Amino acid sequence: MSTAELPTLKPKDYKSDQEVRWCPGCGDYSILLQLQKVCADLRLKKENTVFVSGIGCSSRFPYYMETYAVHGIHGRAPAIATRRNVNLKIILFNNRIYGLTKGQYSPTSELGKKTKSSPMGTVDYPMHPLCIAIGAEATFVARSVDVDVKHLQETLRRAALHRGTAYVEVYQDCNVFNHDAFAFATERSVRDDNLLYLEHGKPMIFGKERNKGIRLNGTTPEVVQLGAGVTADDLLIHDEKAPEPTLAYLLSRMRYPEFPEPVGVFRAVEQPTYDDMVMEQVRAAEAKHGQGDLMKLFNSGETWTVN
Amino acid sequence: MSTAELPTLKPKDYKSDQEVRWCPGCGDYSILLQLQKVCADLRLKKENTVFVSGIGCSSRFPYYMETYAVHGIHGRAPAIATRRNVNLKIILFNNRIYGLTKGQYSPTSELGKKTKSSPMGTVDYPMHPLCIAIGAEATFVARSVDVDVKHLQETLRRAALHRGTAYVEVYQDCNVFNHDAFAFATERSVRDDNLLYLEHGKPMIFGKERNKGIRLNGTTPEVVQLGAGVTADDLLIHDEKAPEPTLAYLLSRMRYPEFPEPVGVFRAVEQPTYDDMVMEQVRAAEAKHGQGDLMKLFNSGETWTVN
Amino acid sequence: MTTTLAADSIDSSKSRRVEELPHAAVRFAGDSGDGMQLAGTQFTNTSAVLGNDIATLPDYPAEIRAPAGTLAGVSGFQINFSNHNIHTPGDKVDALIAMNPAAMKTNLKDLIDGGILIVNIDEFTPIALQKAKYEGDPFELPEFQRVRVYKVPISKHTLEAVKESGLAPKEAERCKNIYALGIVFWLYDRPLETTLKWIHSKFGSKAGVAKANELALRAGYNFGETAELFPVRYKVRKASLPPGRYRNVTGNQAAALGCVAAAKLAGKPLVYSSYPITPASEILQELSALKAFNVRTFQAEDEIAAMCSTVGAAFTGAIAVTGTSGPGVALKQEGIGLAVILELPSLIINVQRGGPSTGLPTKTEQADLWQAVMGRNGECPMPVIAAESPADCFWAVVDAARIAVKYMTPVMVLSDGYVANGSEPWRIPTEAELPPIASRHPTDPAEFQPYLRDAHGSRPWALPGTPGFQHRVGGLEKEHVTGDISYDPANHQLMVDLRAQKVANVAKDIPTPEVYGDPQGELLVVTWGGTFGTVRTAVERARDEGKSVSHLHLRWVNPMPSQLGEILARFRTVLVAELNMGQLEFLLRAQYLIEPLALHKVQGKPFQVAEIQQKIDEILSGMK
Amino acid sequence: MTTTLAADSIDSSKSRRVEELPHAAVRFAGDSGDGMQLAGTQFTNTSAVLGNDIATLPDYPAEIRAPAGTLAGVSGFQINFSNHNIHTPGDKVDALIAMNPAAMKTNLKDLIDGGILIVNIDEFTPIALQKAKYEGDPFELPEFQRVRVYKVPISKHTLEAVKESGLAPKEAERCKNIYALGIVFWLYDRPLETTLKWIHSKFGSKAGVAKANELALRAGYNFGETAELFPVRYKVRKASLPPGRYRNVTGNQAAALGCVAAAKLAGKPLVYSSYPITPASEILQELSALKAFNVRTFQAEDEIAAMCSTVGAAFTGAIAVTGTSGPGVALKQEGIGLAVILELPSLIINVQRGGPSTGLPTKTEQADLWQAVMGRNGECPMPVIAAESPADCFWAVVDAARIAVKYMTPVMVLSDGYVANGSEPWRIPTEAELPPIASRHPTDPAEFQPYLRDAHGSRPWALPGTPGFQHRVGGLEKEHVTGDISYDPANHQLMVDLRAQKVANVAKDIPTPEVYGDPQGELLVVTWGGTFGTVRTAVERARDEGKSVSHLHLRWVNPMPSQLGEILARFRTVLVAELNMGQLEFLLRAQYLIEPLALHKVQGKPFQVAEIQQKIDEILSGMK
Ligand SMILES: Cc1ncc(C[n+]2csc(CCOP(=O)(O)OP(=O)(O)O)c2C)c(N)n1
Ligand SMILES: Cc1ncc(C[n+]2csc(CCOP(=O)(O)OP(=O)(O)O)c2C)c(N)n1
Ligand code: SF4
Ligand code: SF4
Ligand SMILES: [Mg+2]
Ligand SMILES: [Mg+2]
Repeated sequence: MSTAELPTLKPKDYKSDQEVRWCPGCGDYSILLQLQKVCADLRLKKENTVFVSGIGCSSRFPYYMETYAVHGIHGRAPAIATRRNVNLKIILFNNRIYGLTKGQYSPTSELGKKTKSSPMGTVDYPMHPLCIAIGAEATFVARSVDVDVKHLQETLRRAALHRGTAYVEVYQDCNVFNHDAFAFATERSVRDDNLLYLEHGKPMIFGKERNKGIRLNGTTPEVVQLGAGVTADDLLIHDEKAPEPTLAYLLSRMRYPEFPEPVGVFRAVEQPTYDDMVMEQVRAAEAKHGQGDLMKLFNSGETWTVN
Repeated sequence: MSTAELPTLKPKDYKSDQEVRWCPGCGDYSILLQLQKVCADLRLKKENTVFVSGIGCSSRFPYYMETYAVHGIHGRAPAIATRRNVNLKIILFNNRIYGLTKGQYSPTSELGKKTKSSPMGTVDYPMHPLCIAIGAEATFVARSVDVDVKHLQETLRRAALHRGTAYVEVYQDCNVFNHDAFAFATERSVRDDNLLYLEHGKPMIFGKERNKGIRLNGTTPEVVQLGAGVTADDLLIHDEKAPEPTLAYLLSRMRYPEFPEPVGVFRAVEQPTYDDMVMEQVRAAEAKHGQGDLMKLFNSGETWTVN
Repeated sequence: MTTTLAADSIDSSKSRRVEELPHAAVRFAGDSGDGMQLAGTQFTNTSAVLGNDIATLPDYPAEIRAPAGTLAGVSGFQINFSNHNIHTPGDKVDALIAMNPAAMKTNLKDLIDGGILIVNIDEFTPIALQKAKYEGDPFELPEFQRVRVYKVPISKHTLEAVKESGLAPKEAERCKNIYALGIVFWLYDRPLETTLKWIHSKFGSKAGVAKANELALRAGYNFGETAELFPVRYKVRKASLPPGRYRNVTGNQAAALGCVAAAKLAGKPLVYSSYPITPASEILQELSALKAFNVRTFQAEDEIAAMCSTVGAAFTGAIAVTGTSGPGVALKQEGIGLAVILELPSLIINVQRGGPSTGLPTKTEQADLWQAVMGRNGECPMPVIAAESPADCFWAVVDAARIAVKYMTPVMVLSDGYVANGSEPWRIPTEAELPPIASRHPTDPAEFQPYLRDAHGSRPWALPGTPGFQHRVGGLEKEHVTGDISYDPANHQLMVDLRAQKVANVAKDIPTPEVYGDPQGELLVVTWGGTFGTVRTAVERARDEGKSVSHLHLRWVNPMPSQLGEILARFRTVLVAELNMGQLEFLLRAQYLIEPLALHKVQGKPFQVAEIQQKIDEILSGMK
Repeated sequence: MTTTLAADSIDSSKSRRVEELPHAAVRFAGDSGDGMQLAGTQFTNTSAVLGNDIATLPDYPAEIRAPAGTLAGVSGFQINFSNHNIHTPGDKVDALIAMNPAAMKTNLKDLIDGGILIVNIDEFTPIALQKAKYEGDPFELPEFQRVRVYKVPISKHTLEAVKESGLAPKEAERCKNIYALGIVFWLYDRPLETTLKWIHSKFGSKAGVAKANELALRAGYNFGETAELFPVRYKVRKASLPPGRYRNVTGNQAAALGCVAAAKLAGKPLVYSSYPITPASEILQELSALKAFNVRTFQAEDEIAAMCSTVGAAFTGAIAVTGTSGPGVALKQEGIGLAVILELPSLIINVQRGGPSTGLPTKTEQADLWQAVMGRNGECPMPVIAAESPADCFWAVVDAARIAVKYMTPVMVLSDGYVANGSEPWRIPTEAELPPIASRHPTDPAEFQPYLRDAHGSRPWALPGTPGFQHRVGGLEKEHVTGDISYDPANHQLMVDLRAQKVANVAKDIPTPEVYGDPQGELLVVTWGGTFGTVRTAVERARDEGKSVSHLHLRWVNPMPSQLGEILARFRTVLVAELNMGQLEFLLRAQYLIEPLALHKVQGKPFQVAEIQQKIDEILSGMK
């Protein structure tokens, strides 16, 4: 994405003329809307912005943005871009199902889940995208929830502003094939007890009453009740800037119902981007050898002339 | 691999009749030999053992084993097998280079490394295979070094005995294109200072003089000097059986020269294997519906007869 | 509009005329959420049990759930049922049930002149009309002059009918598809039993729902009976099909059954490795429910993994099958090449869809023939068979497995979206019709050589777990007999030749293709795969009209039957009809140096019988 | 043995005869570690600078470093140099330098009768002989009767010669390849300057090494001069090549230069995305050193990523190229299909190797033609060009890029192991010979439609970063003109037709293929790709012998030149010679309904001139 620019654009300016074709109630709508808001907010130049997707319901996304866009082929995973710290933003719409192909389990589906292709329940341990992203040392890792529009917007905004690969997992409801897979994180009555809102430099407190916290016990986290001798000082302090990703990894392992699931920014560190390093080499080479002259190149090495 | 059986076999019984064709001095020889020893040691039935590889120098391995074997196609990574906890053993011959194609950098090559395909140095952050394996929640993760034959043998033995996916990284010398990439871990004079030999339940002490240790500082490890108030009790205790892989992850992040690099078993936990779960479903289905009868299947659902 | 209807008999109850028809086609169309596939399936089952021959075709929207009421959201299901052997769901329909304006709009053009259009008039609200892009009263439009329109307040009637079930209105209204089905059952004089049985077995546990559906079905039927709307009722008598037990199957169901059968016949476990993709996913889904048959389904992380695990499963002695569609085959080709050089048996089922690239994923096409026969690196031949109809998917898979095991080779099975989603009655084979698939595993370690070939050109299949047969195979060229790695030039040539010869040998197992019609003459139409039914019907009709035209259908497209060249030469003109830009035509030209005429269509749709007939007429009249 | 040698002149210094030859072929052979590639390259450069025409062929062992002294570890380098235009490195060699018994054993059969065999006799130890599987004294074997053997203690001489450099013995002995080179320089009367210059520029910083190499070179030369071994010396005068500046290039080097040139001519950055694979890796390696030319090389994690990033780079306006070999192409096909439907320009370079599967990775073959033309899902046509020689790799890439940009399409460039590793002099083009590659980017946002085609059938190339041209492309079928997703049947047919037409239009840009020899007659040999040189040489020789045979070589294999059918029809017999089992033959049969004769070879090796000549003779004599 490009950097901020002056002319004021509204979210609707980022809407393309294509009819949106997700199922009614699909969580993808919210992500689209929040992203359009973020674009407007950051005044991204439409022509300097490119959306790229694979194939799937979510992958229709690029068609709906009034930017440059490519709807590519299926599943050409960006894990390696992550490791390389290419300056791009990856949004994973995690609905724990294959939507477009009508309801088979996906790599993020829960163990034992019954779907069209696993009538007796899956035997595949689910992958946890953020564990993998952190394992691959992504420089920006975050999570949000489709219906929590303010949090989602803010998370996407932070991702957009990150220089390097930003990896955002969004819990997204597939209304048709996996409705309420994330009910624990979306239902107003329980979500504050089930989510841990990460804030840099702040102790990890959560709960509707903000009376619970996360404490470190050796290398494993534990949930503690505040009060009765336990204070905020005993809790883990979130540090999204920690150079070592171990804390982020530990957070990515916390899973409902044993733990509240962390949302927000897990990790945000600065590291030279792949793009910058590539262009630096081009410039360094030019500086050393002069801007490449084709005829010089052709005539280099052992040459001879025939008259 | 199959379980232990009676008739005594010697390492050379696991040698096939194929001429070994690695370069002189290649680390692959040692791995081959140790593995043949482990096979003999565990009395693996040759006919119940299958070796499978991709393409690369290391991938010639299966040809040299007097077992069943497949030399497959390139790079069809077993990461997913790892996540699924398929009952197989993965040995990664990490030589930080592409050997067979004659010396381009590989995903494990160091940042900035100059190779045939990166004359100005690579701009790809290296991947750390064990971080990824642990990110994918492999149930057995270990590391060893080609020339440390006793350690390598013991590590392979432990892997062979693990039920589920075992992932072993072996630091392997590519004598021709990347000689001494792991000198820090192989040279007798320095290796004890540069490696941390993991032992379950033991404090993390290392060094030729065994006077240094690893202490936890929040969620990050630090190297400390023993003595002067610091004792073994202050150090991290290795726990390969920890259900949470966070400690293993933290260890997998420790890298020379800041840290000694851990070798040995990082993680060894029991979890139902994919194979077992698949076969359980087959058996459960058979128990419920009776062993499938083809004619019954054909004639199920809505049928009618034409005379 | 006017139609003249011959009164065949008088319906006793209400003195309604009953007209007898040789066949009829009906289409249920509505919003994706309206349950049209279900109504269609019920109609199909009832007709099948009645003894009609049937052929069906569902038509799903490309979107999972396009906004309700829009043109993009229309879902349809068509059934052709008859008193004789039929091969297609029909070009056009005799009756159309349209549950909303959008369904009417997208389907009306396929209703015959004088056809019956039943609409759920309750859904014809201004908003719905607007969503369907109608301006004003649609029924004023001239195109409605040519059909008979019946406006039925289906929603209202349904709500009233199911009141006593106690269902909430929203749930109650869901029964409207069953109500509509009741009307159509009455119209075509079908009994309700099959559907009633289904309702109770399906919703038995939810008494209210079962009751409501039963009420709706009966109410619909009674509406037909009592309302004075329909002046005539139709009857389609049972067809005289070959005797046997029958079952209705879609192509994908048949393929799944074929996989199970092949494994059982070979006495081996079935390993089906697949990555979901439209329109092949149902095979995986069907098989995943059949674990009791020693079936292991593996939903792989992508097509490469699916193919590699198929090779692995084959190595260990399973009947190893992978299924996918065109883009997936592209990804599997490297792994298929491995299977070719390892000489291990496996099946790759390709349910073709519209291409190139992602193309038209929910639409049918036959444009993967070249990819199947020629789409790999190096000299990499493999047998290819194409299923000709839904039920034939069973046989294509079983036949392919037989060849794969006999010749130790991967075999590609081509299906397509039309065949895979369409259905027809499948005569259930008897055990006697399914001889075992003999696999030959070496028994004498002293004689064992991994690449020592038998009379068919096949190498032995030595299975891990068998002592004394340890051996190593790989993707590098291997030495004749020993299977050791070999860079020897002459050996490479020999192995390339032997692999090619082995695939060529398959021709010996292919029966002489039957020429339908005169064995020689003016015009031979040649087809392969899912176009069989349409073309056969067109040729039947043309022949009924006394035209000199024959039909030859290829099931094996690689190798081709040995007698093919000679047969082609017996006709003055050959027409190749296929749903691509001439892929079989090209292969025939190259192989037999003939210059056939061609009929190409790449529109994501099957041929229509009329299109073929027209082409035949055009050719025959040009020849005079 | 006896040979009769005509004394052309007398060498002044030692009264040695000097014989003048039109051309000669020399092969250096030794253990992988013996530096044979280096010696060969030096001989090549010297001969090139001398003004000979040259053609070279390296022959690496399949293993990186097979055990020293074994047959598997032999590495060779062959140079053919001449006083006239030549096209091949030669079937056989006039002189063979064998640094050990294994090298002698594997190469002797390629030495002509009466040829010169120089061996490093110091290496003929009992152990070395055993490793080479010789029993007893090899020189007693009858096959040595037909050649002239010179046993030179090369190792010992080298050690002595370089003593004063102060190098340790192990390092000193490394110079033995240079000593051997010195002998051969003397034998063929070549000056030492080029190699001396190279030694000093290469080892300048390590004075000892430079000195040692110089000493070894001179010592070898002097040995030839002073030893009485060689009764005769040879001279091959300069060839009269087209005037210009020349440089020796391998095919892979030329392809890399072509990529840089194409990007420069288009005024765009070059993005080369590739995953290493033999024999294509050098293109990546060459380009990675050329960053100063605004070259961005991307070593992808696999071929799929390489292709997808190529599509991405094309979308953003780069000259986007990916290079690989057969197995990699198989993996790229899905992504290539995406490039086809997105209608974005890119090049896929396929340096073919022996298949199927991993096959014979280090050997050459032409068996990916079908894969290139027909190996994708759906109707997915793309232009395909094949390089005919090492230097032509440059032009094939530049021509392909011109077509890719003009027609907004991916183009496949076929090379092969023989062409890629072989070398020949490349006449460096002048700027005037390299017109710019015009790319047309839309300028008026009001008129912009992503799929509005121009006269060539191409859509506009709108680049991210350009305000007002935001648009969305994807793998689903798109509506004509607008590029919106479309499931419309007629539109799909139209787009399939338009994409096919666009590729067919490329024929307009293909020059009429030149027929070498009579424009019509008895026999036309048709070739494509890297077999050009061998077949041209064979046809030249046959014509020199007065035979009626012509040669037509195809550079573009898809589409084929418009005039091709007509040209083929002018000959009584057509012979298609290719290193596969008849892939072009098949395409020609299908396209032109001709029945050519065929010469197939799948042995991981190029044709030999003699093989082609023999086939020509056979055909012509059969025709009488
Ligand atoms: C090569 C290939 N394989 C398979 C498919 C079929 N396919 C399309 S989308 C999809 C999965 C969709 O699930 P997900 O990625 O979770 O996206 P969602 O639809 O849930 O948003 C699959 C398997 C394809 N299009 N291409
Ligand atoms: C599809 C495909 N792409 C590329 C290759 C080329 N290739 C063969 S081995 C190899 C890499 C070898 O490196 P590594 O895996 O590290 O093994 P090593 O040789 O170092 O043991 C590559 C790129 C191939 N054989 N197949
Ligand atoms: S199927 Fe699920 S993910 Fe796809 S559009 Fe519908 S609700 Fe959304
Ligand atoms: S190239 Fe390297 S990895 Fe390969 S065999 Fe030689 S030393 Fe071993
Ligand atoms: Mg999903
Ligand atoms: Mg390596």
